[in-house]
Amino acid sequence: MSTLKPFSKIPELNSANVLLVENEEQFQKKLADVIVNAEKDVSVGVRLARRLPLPVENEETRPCIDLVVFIINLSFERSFQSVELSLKYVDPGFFLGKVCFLVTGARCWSVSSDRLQSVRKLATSLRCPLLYAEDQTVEGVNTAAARLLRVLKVTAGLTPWATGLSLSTLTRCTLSSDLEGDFD
Amino acid sequence: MDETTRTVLQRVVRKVPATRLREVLRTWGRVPARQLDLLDFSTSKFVLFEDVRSLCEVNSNRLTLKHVCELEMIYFIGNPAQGVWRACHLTEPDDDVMTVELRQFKEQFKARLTELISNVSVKIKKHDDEAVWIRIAWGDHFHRPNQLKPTYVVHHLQTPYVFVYNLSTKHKPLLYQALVLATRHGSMKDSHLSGKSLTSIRDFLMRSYQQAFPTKYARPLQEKNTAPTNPNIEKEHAEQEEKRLQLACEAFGEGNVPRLETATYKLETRYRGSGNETLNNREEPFRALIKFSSANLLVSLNHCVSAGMAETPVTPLLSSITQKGKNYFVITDKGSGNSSQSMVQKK
Amino acid sequence: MMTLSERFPGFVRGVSTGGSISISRPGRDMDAARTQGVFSHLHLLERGALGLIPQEDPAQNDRVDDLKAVIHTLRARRDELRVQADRTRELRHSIDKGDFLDEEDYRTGENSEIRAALLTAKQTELKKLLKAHHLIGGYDLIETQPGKRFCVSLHTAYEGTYCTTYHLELDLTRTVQVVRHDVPPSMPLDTLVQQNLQTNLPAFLHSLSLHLNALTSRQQQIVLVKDQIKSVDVLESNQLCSVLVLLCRGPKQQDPETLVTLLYRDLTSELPTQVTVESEDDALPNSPQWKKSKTLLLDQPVHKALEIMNKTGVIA
Amino acid sequence: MESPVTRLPTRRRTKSYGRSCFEASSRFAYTSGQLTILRIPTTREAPRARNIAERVDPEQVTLLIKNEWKLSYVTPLYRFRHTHLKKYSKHLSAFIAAEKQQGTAVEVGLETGYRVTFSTVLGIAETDEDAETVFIQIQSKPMFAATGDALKVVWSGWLTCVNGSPEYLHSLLPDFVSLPLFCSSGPENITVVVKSWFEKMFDCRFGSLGLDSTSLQWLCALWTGCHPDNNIRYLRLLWTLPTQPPLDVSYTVNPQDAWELWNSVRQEDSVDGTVGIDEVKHFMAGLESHFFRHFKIYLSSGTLRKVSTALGSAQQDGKVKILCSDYLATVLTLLTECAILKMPI
Repeated sequence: MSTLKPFSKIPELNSANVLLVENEEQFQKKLADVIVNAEKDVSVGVRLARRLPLPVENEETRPCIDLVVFIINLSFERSFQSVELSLKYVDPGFFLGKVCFLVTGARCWSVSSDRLQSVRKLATSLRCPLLYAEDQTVEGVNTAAARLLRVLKVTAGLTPWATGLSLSTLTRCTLSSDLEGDFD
Repeated sequence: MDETTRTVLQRVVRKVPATRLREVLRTWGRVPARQLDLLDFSTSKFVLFEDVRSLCEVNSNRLTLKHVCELEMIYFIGNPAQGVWRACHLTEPDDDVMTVELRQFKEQFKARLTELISNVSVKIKKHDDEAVWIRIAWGDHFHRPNQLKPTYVVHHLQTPYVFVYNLSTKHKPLLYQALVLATRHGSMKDSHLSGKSLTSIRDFLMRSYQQAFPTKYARPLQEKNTAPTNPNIEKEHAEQEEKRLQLACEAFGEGNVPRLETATYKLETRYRGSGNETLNNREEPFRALIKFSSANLLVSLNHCVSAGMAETPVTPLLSSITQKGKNYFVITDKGSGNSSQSMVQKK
Repeated sequence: MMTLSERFPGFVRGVSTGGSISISRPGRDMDAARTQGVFSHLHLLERGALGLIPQEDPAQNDRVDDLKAVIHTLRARRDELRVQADRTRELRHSIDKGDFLDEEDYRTGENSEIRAALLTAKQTELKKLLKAHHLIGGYDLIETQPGKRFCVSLHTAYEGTYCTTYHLELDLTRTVQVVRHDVPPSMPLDTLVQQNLQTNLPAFLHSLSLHLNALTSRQQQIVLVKDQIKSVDVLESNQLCSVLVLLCRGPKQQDPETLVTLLYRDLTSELPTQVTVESEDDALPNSPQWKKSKTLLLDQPVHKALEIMNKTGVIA
Repeated sequence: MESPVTRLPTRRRTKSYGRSCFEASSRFAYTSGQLTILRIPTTREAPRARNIAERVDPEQVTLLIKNEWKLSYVTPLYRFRHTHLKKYSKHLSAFIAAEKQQGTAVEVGLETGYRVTFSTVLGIAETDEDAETVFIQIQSKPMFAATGDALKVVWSGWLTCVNGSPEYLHSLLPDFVSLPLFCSSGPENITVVVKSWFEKMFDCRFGSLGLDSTSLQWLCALWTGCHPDNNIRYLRLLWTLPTQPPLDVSYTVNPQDAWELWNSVRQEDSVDGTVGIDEVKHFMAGLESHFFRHFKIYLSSGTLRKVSTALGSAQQDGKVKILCSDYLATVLTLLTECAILKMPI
C-alpha cells in the first residue's frame, strides 16, 4: 500500500496534472475530455482513478500530481464510502491546498439530504474546498471542468501571485454555526 | 361450425394483431389467398371475426375444432413470448433413446396420455427448427377438454429438454409420465429455469450462445475498439478494468446472450454480516429471499461486475446461473457450523 | 597484462612467415630502438660488443617460453571446455529424461547458466512442438488459475476448413472436474467424463474430439445436402444430427417419392450405421439400384452419395 | 376536545412571531434550497401501537389507510380557514366544472358533474401547533347512471401536519396555516386541477415530495421494530443498481429474523423509547453485509427504491401506502418532516 505523495516527483515545466478519483467512473471521463481539450497554453495531464491507493505498477510513469479531486455522486451511498476509504492513502501534504471535493447529483429531488451534510462535514474537517457540479448537461460538465482547470493552474504554480494553499484557505468548505455544533 | 370451434376461432382472431393476421391465415391455408387479399384488416376485430368466420364456412363446410386449433398453434409457434415458460429435464435415458423419431413419438405420446386421462385433446406439430410442439387441452371425466386454456409443450427430440407453458400442478404428473414413456426416459424433473422468452431459455439451456473462454490469442473485444482517447488522459486502473470485463464475460457470456428476466435465491444460510456477534452466533438460518430482475439479466449482471459494483471473482452463486442453467436456487449451509456453502436443489 | 602480440611484436609475424625469424632480426632491433629509445639500444650494443650477452639469442628464448605458456593456457582451456561439454551432455540427458529439477544442483547454484540456457532451448522447442501440434488439430491448453484450473479448446474441421471451436474448463483441485463448457448439451459428455476423465485425460480429450468432429461433419453434410442437391428435402434432423430423414424424388415426374432414413448410432463417425428406404411403391426399395444406393449411403458422406445417385439417375 | 372552529384562531393569535421566514433563510447563506436551518433529526420516538380509533372517527381512518398516496409538499396556505370548508367545496367543484368546460385539463370518462367534499379529520394532529387534517373527496355521477345510483369516488386527497417542527411553525407569519404534507390518489389531471385551485386560492405552491434513502431506512427500521406487537409478515427492500439495463434487487427478509437483527443493533441505553439514526444505519448495514457475503454485490452502489411490510410501503418517488392505522402518527410525523425539509424557505 503506497500513499500518494505530493513531492515525490519533480514537476515539469509548463505542465499540470490532475488526478480525478471517482468510484462510478462516469463523470470523470466527461470531465477529463473537456479539461484536456480546453487548455492550450499549458500541457495538462489527467489521471483517472477509481479509488486510492493507486497501482504500484504505474508509479514510474505517473507524473507529479498537482491536484487531487474526489468526485462524489450523492445518489449512491457507495460513492461517498469509497472516497472516505481512499482518503487514507493521501499524504497529509496534499491537504495543504491540493485536494478538493466535487459533488454531483445534489439537485436530484430524491437525494438524501443527510448525505450531502456528511460530505460537507468531511470537506470541512479536511479544510478543503467543496464544489458542486451538474453532471447531466454538457454545460454543467464544461463549467465544472473550467473551475477545476482554474484551481489546477493555481495549485501547479502556473498562476502568478497565487498558491494552492491560499486559494484553498479562502474557498474551503465551512458549516453554518448551528450545524457545526454537531460536529467536533 | 360448432360453438367451441367458434369461440376458439374468435379468440385467435382477437389475440392476433391485425397486422399479422393475414400472414397467419395464409400459413394456415384454409382460406384461399385471393379471398384473404379482399379482407379489410383495418376494421374492428368484431367485424373481422365475422368476415373470417363466413370465409371459413364458405370454403370448407366442415371446419372442425382441429383446424382452428391448428390456426392457434401456427400463431403461437410464431409468437411464443406471451407468458412464462418453464424448463424441464428428462433423466435416466434408456439405451434406445437416440432412436426415438417423430412418428413414433407422436403415436406413443398420444396413446400414453389418453390412457392416463380420458378427456384430453392433443395436437402435435413439427416446427422447422427440430422442435416438436404439443398443444394439450385438458378435460376430465365430466368435462370436455377446455380449448381456451391449453398447455403448450415444446420438446426437441433426442435431447433431454422439455419446455412447458401454462401447466397446472394437477396435470403435471400426467404430462410428465406420458413424456417420460414416449421419449424412453426414466423420469422427468423441473430444471428451475423459467423465462418469458422460449428461444432465450432454450438457447440458454442448450448453451447455444457465445460463452467467453480464455484463449491464447488476443480477443477482438468490442470494448477495445473504442475511439482513441487523448494521450493526456491516463487510466490508473485500466488493467483491473480489463480483468473485470474478462471475468464478467466468462461468468455471464458476452455479446448477444439469451434474455432471462429473473433469478431467485432462497437463502437459508446462517447470518454472515460483519460485526454482529448476537446474530453470528445464532444457530438458525437467516431466512431471506433475493430476487434479481432486469430486462436482460445476464447483461445487467455482466455490467454490474465489469463496472465494479460487484467484487471479483464472481461469486459461485451468480456464476451458477449460466453454469447450471438455472434461475431458481435454494441455498443452505453445508452441514452445521461449516462456513462453506453448497447449493441444494429444491425437491 | 599485455596480449601476446603486444608483448612479442615479432611473434605474430614470425609465425606467419615460418622459419624466417633470423631474417627479421635487424628489423626487430630497429623496432626495439624505436620503441625503447636510443640509449637503451646503445646499451644493448655495447654489452654485445663486450661479449656480455650469451650466444643464444635471448629474444628467441623468451619467445619459446612464452609459446609454451600459451600452449599451457590453451590446453587448460581445452580441458575446461571438454568438462563443460561433458557436463552439458549429461544435463541435457537428464533434462530429456525429465528429472531436471535436481534440488542439489539448485541449492549449490552449480551449472545454473547452462541449465537456464538449456531450459530455454527446451521450452522453445516444446512451444514449437505445441504450435505444430495445434496446427495439425491438437488442443489448446491455458491455465486460468495457476495449478487449479485450465481451459481446453477443441477445434473441429471439415474438409480442410475450421468449423466451430469448443471449450472446456477443468478443475484439478481434488478430482478432475468439468467446471463449464460449451459442448452441445445433447452430446453424451457425462458418459465420456465417467469413462476417462479421472484416469486418462488425453484419452478423454481424444474421444471428445472425435465426437465433436463427427458432429461437425454431420452438420456440414446436412448443410451441403441442402445447398447442393435441390431435389432432396431434409424432413427431419436433430441437434446431434443422429437422425436424418430425406425425401427423395425420382428423375421422372410420375416416379413415386422415397423416404430415406439415416441413423447414426456411432456418434464418433460421420457415416450412418443404418439406412432404411420407404416408398409408396413397395417394390422400389428392393430394386437393385436402390440396394446399391443403400450401400453407397453407408459408405459415403451423404451429400456425396446423393450426388452419385443423382448422376446415376436414381434420384432427380 | 375543542373543535377546530373555536380553537384555531386562538392558537394563531397566541403564537410568537419572533422570527420571520425571511430571517430564517438569510441565516443560511450556503444552501441551494435543499438544506434548511432545520436539523435533520438523529433520533425519533420508537413507534408505539395506538388504537387510533379512540381518537379519530374509524370511518375516516379507513379512508386514509386504503389507498396508495402520492406525496407532495405544500407551502403554508394564506388565509385558509377550517371554518370555511363548505364554501371551499362549492368553490372547487365550480372550478373543476369550469376547467372541464375549457376542455383542457379534465377529461375523465363520461361523468356529468363532480361533487367535492372538504372535511376535517379530527384527532390526527399530535400537538397543539399542528393544524387539523383536511380531507377532500371528489365524487362523480356517471352519465348513464340511474337516479338511485350511488356517487362514485373518483379522487381523494388530504393535507396534514403531524408533529410539525415547532421552530418552523413558530416562524410563520400570521394568517398562514401550514399543512405541509399533501397526499393524493386518483387521476393525475384532477390532482393538477386541485393543486392549481389551491395555489390560486391560498397563494401556496406544491412540489413533488420524494423520499430519500434515509427516510426509507427510518421507515424500514421503525416498521421492523413493531414486529413483536404487530406481525409485519415480511420486510421487503428494493434496490435498483445503475447497470445497463437497470438491475432490480428485491430483498425479502423473514419478519422474525429481521426483528432479531434489529433487536441486536439496538443500543442498551436507548430503551427509553427513542431510536437513533446510528441504530438505523447499523441495521441497514447488517442487512447489506449479509447480502454482500453471498453475492459480492455492493447494494450501496445503487439506490434504495422501496420499503414494504404488511404495515405499509413507501417508495423513493413519493408513493406511500399505510396499511395499519396503529402507527399512523409515526409515519405521518416522518412524512411531515420530509415535507418541511424539502420545502424551499
